[in-house]
Amino acid sequence: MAQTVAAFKVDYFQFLKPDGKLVEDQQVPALARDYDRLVELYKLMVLTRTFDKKAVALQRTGKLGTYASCLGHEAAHISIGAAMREEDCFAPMYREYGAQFYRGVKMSEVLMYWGGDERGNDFSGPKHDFAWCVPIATQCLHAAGAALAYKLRGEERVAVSVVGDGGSSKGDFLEAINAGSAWKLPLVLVIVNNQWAISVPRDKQNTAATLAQKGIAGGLPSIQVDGNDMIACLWAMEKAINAARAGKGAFVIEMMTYRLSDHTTADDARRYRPNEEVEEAWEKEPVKRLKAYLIDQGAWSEEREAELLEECSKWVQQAADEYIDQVENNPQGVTAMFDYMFAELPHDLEEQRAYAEQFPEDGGHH
Amino acid sequence: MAQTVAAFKVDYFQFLKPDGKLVEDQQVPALARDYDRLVELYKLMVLTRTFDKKAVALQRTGKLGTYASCLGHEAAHISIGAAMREEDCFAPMYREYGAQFYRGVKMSEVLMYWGGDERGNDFSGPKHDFAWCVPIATQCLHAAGAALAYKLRGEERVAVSVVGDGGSSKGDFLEAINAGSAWKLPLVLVIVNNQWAISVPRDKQNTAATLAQKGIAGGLPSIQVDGNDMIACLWAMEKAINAARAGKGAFVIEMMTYRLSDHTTADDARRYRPNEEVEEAWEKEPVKRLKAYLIDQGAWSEEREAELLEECSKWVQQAADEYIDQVENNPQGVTAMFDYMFAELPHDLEEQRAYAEQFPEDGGHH
Amino acid sequence: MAQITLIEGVTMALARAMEEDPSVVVLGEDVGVNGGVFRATAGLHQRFGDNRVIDTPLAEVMIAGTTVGMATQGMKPVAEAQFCGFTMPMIDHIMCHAGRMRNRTRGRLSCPMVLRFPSGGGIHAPEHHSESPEALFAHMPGLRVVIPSSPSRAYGLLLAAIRDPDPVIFMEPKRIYRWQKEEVVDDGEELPLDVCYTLRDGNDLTLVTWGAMVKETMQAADQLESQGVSVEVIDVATISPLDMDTIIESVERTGRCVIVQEAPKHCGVASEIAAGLADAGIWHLHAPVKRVCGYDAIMPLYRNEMKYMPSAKRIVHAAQQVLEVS
Amino acid sequence: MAQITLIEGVTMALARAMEEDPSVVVLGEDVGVNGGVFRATAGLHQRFGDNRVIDTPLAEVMIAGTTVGMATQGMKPVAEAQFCGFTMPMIDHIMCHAGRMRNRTRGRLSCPMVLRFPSGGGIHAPEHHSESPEALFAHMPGLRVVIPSSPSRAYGLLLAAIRDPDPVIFMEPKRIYRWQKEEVVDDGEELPLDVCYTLRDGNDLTLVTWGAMVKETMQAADQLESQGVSVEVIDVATISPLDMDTIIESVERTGRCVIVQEAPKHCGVASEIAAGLADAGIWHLHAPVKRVCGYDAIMPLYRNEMKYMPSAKRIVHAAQQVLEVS
Ligand SMILES: Cc1ncc(C[n+]2csc(CCOP(=O)(O)OP(=O)(O)O)c2C)c(N)n1
Ligand SMILES: Cc1ncc(C[n+]2csc(CCOP(=O)(O)OP(=O)(O)O)c2C)c(N)n1
Ligand SMILES: [Mg+2]
Ligand SMILES: [Mg+2]
Repeated sequence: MAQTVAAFKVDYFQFLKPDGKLVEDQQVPALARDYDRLVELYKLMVLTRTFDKKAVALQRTGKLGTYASCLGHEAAHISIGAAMREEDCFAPMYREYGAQFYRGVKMSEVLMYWGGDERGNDFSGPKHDFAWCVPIATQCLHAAGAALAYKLRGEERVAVSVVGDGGSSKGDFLEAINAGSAWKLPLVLVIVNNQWAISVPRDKQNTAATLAQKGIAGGLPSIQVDGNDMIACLWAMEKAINAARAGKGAFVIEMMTYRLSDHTTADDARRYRPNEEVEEAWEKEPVKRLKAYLIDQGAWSEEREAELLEECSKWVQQAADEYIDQVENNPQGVTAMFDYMFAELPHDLEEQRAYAEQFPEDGGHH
Repeated sequence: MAQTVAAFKVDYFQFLKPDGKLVEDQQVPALARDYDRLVELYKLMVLTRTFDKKAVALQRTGKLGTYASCLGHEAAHISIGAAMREEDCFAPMYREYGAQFYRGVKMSEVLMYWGGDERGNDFSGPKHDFAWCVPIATQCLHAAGAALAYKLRGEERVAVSVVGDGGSSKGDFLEAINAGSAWKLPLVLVIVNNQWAISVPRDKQNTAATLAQKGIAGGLPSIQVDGNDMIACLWAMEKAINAARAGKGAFVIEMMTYRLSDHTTADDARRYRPNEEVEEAWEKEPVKRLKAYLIDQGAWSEEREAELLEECSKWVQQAADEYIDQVENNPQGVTAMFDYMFAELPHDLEEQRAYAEQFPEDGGHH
Repeated sequence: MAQITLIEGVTMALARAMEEDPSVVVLGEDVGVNGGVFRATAGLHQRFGDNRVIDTPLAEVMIAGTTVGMATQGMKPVAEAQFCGFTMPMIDHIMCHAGRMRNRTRGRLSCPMVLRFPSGGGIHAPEHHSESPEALFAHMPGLRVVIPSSPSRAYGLLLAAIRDPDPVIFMEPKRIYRWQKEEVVDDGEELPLDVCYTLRDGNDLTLVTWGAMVKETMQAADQLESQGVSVEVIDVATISPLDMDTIIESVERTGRCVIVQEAPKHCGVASEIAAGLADAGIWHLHAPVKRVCGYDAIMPLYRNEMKYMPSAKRIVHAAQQVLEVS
Repeated sequence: MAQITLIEGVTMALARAMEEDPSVVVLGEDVGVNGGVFRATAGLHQRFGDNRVIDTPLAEVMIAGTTVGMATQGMKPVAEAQFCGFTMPMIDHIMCHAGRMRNRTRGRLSCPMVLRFPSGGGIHAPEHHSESPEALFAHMPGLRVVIPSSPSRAYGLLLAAIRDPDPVIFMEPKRIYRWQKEEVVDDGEELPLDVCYTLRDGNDLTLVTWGAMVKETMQAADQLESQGVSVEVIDVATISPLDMDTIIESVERTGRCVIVQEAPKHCGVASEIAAGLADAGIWHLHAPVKRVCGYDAIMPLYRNEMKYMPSAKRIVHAAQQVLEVS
């Protein structure tokens, strides 16, 4: 007897085409007509991009450490922030500033972090959100743990985590899917597939048709969306978060986008990827697309764009100034490295702290 | 646009029903008529079960350490050994004696291992096979590495690994699927789903319909078979191994069986699982089933059965005697723990070895 | 008042902590209905139910990672690793997150969790069931590492570990889980997480140890006493932070020290203690500091495992070496 | 003959080993076309192709596990972990399998692999890019742990590590990847994996260190010399097995020793060396053995990272303490 015991599929959703027109052949979500909301999101996209440019510039002029650009990921990232509630929990990887800005993290705090100052992690966003997470994919399990905590306490809160196409190969992500399945957790796992993991292309991560299908391992609903289409991204995020909040368990979304920048400022992508690919990707990028749509719908204009750009520049400059002021005029002392190790300093660290105070300027700033 | 970008299914295969009759509604593989082969396999099943009983008895009488029984897994395990070639590589977990016996590992060597003597791992089976692996699921990645080695060298060899329903939750297994996918490895991953991971039932590992579908995460062909049906198990194993050897990449098989024994001799399953479940499972067990079929087909008889049982008892007793003789009359000395640490003993261990020789009987045998 | 074993002290502390704080949850493989493979969580599932005593899928990285996640969100998870060898996949989350969460966020998030597991050899168990990895955890900043060696210390130290606002690695010497019984009152009194315990006073020699090695060390002390040597025995109990003061104070009186550990010698905790003596304790030393340790080899399968571990005989041998020096 | 940097010594050794032995393969994240994030594998993919230089999926457990698997089947894999912090998920396979394969199978299987990775801080990198985990690996039986501190030692020790029939952890001090240039002949000559290197002879004080700390230690030695102190500097180079003989022989002459390590102090390698002196070296010591180490805290983000690490000033300070003792 051969009998099909389980069947699955992965659907791909796109509502807004690269040219800024809606797809014709099907219903688009109501969201597509909520111009006020879309304009708000658009503004944050532009701010995020302005910020990103500034951050790279600060790095190039020696005022910031290694920085991971979010260029091209704006729709994906901001949709995540926009779909969440304050009390939900975000467990980012490292470049989802758009999501974090939406949740209240300040631009100067992002700069502090990449500027080598831990205070950037004590941010103005929700106090229960996780900090940036360098060990790839580990954040997915922290989100699963948060989701478990909410579920055990009967709270209607959802945990959301992001992983890259590269990170989706890691056991942590795969175990998070399994945890989400085993415990039916209020957990949304987003794969932001930007086609590259530093120099390693998507195809080398595995030969499966999609990354979304990793969710099938846990029997989770798993979909793919155009990650440069704000409408599709936000629609998918809301669908997933609503389901999770309603107790229906975890959800996997793969957002198809592209890393338009180098991996970080320490990377030179020209070493490993063809320029044509990047140029092609620029045709599909999310900001231009939403702008075209909004202008088309009469919800946006070039005049407002010009104003917005000016404002964004101003805010970003303010953030940069704030950051520089903090790290230069109010730097952390040598003792800061001891003071947050434990709630109460153990005797051995007390001794080391006292010793370190004898060498306050030691080593200095490189 | 919503568009299905990938679709999958998991099929379940059973050819020999619990009552020993072939399923009627479809073609059964030619294998089902190869009575000579099936009789050979049946004999090994009976030998394995006789061995298993003896091992438990040795443990109960203090002559063996903790032992993991294979009771009920005989079809699954032996099919794995039977489908492989000598030059293929087997990476077992810990209870697949049937597979190992087929590959030439001696019963006395299995006893040596569980009898607390490393020499059991230097077994008579293929020299390149892996040893028993206690850290769950890590063996799957060793098999992936072996498969990669064969592929890189252009050898037509396949690596086969086994994991349990419990172990299938572990990142190592999931990363092995991904490795098999990324590198299109000659790798067969078998999930022997015996419904329990010590006291944790299958349903607590996750809520997915099957465990086989974990292979879909890597886009691997993934099927489920009745793990108590030797014909289905061997058919599936041969299909998977042939595909892998032909360069078609990795394969996942979930064999549905049942752990009829305690987890190990250190466990008492009555604490956590209902007796009725075990009784029901006995109705489906693999040895009785194949015997009924073979007798039905005129390929086996009660007389031959009686002879076989007698022979098996004799061989097993010989193995036990050999084992006891080795560990009692030719035990490893205190220096054995140093002599295989490195190809050449480093100076620090040379010193420690000399020191240990001063305390040869120290600690003794508990 | 009950005479209880070390493992019963563990169970008693778990029950107490769960009773007094609803945010305490226990999770791990087989900790539920089965009550743990050593019975450390016996009865807890029945008493506290599915939401407080959680059988996890078989995935150590997941256990560690979700424990960290829960701990940051107001829970006090107590995770069990089934055996010492299976903590290795957990190290990433323990080292990179548990020990860093508070510092990373300048105190915004914290990680009040306990990872407890049976450790050490000598119970006839298979491979990977007999490691003593305390030195690994002790080298990682941001963690407390605690090893009880008696029923009352198991109770008091585990209570303190669970209540502690920071992550604690709690290693249970499984070989002595049922060695000794002691009267322990379930009074919720915790013990401090930063001091050594002097188990026996003496003037000629200081023996320092922890965990199951307390057994052999006390035997060695008895043998030495019968030879007229006055032996002080210190149970380190908390490996991080290490209470060197108590040890140095003892060596100040005895002038001689032997450190006993079951783990491999190279870069072990015994070396840290010896190094402390070579620094702050040097002027008190009348003899070399000897370490009696597991070998820098793999703990053998059970037939030879006792040959690997320090025996009373090896401890006495080392003691005699340092006592010979005049 | 070329003047090359430490990292070029690494690349040269890799190329040489791949040239002379077809079973040597290099694998890791971004080691292929990109040539590694530090360029350690630059040019190798172009030269040896896809089957010898393998870009892996982003999965450290998988890298470690498949490396172990390959090594048992006649290959000599050289795996790269991109940064020190990302070796933590690899520890399970390294500790439980790489270091045990030969012993477990009584020599039937072996595991001739190298795990190499950049380690240590000081290059302005993000979190988890600056750890010095040598003590963790050094505590695990069955492994060699090697850290070069010059271009020629990088070349000679890595060649030896790759040819060695057993697993070697090869840690590359990234802060000094491009610090010094040295003439290195690509002659295939390896260096022994079990000896310390004396970088400078002296009679008053022994400074012991390894890896990038060689830089600050040599600076401190210069400063001390200018104050009239004759300083011996030893580069440990191989942490496991540790060559205590060279160190003790030096302390026999100087009577004073300061050990410098970048890693946290507690249960670090410096403690092992101090413990060795407290035992076999005790009669030569004229002063306490001081350790100048990283703090038992988390390496700060880059603005303060240099405050974490031992500086020449801190080393001189400790040296003066031990020199004061008469
Ligand atoms: C466990 C771990 N391994 C390696 C790295 C180094 N690393 C940082 S980012 C990166 C690539 C990540 O790619 P992807 O997951 O696709 O995310 P993206 O950067 O493209 O957003 C790597 C390998 C890391 N941070 N953590
Ligand atoms: C990494 C790891 N964690 C825990 C254990 C302890 N342990 C041994 S067997 C087992 C259950 C395994 O269940 P399953 O994978 O279903 O295999 P089965 O024993 O049923 O064949 C556990 C938890 C282990 N050996 N390795
Ligand atoms: Mg990516
Ligand atoms: Mg099972």
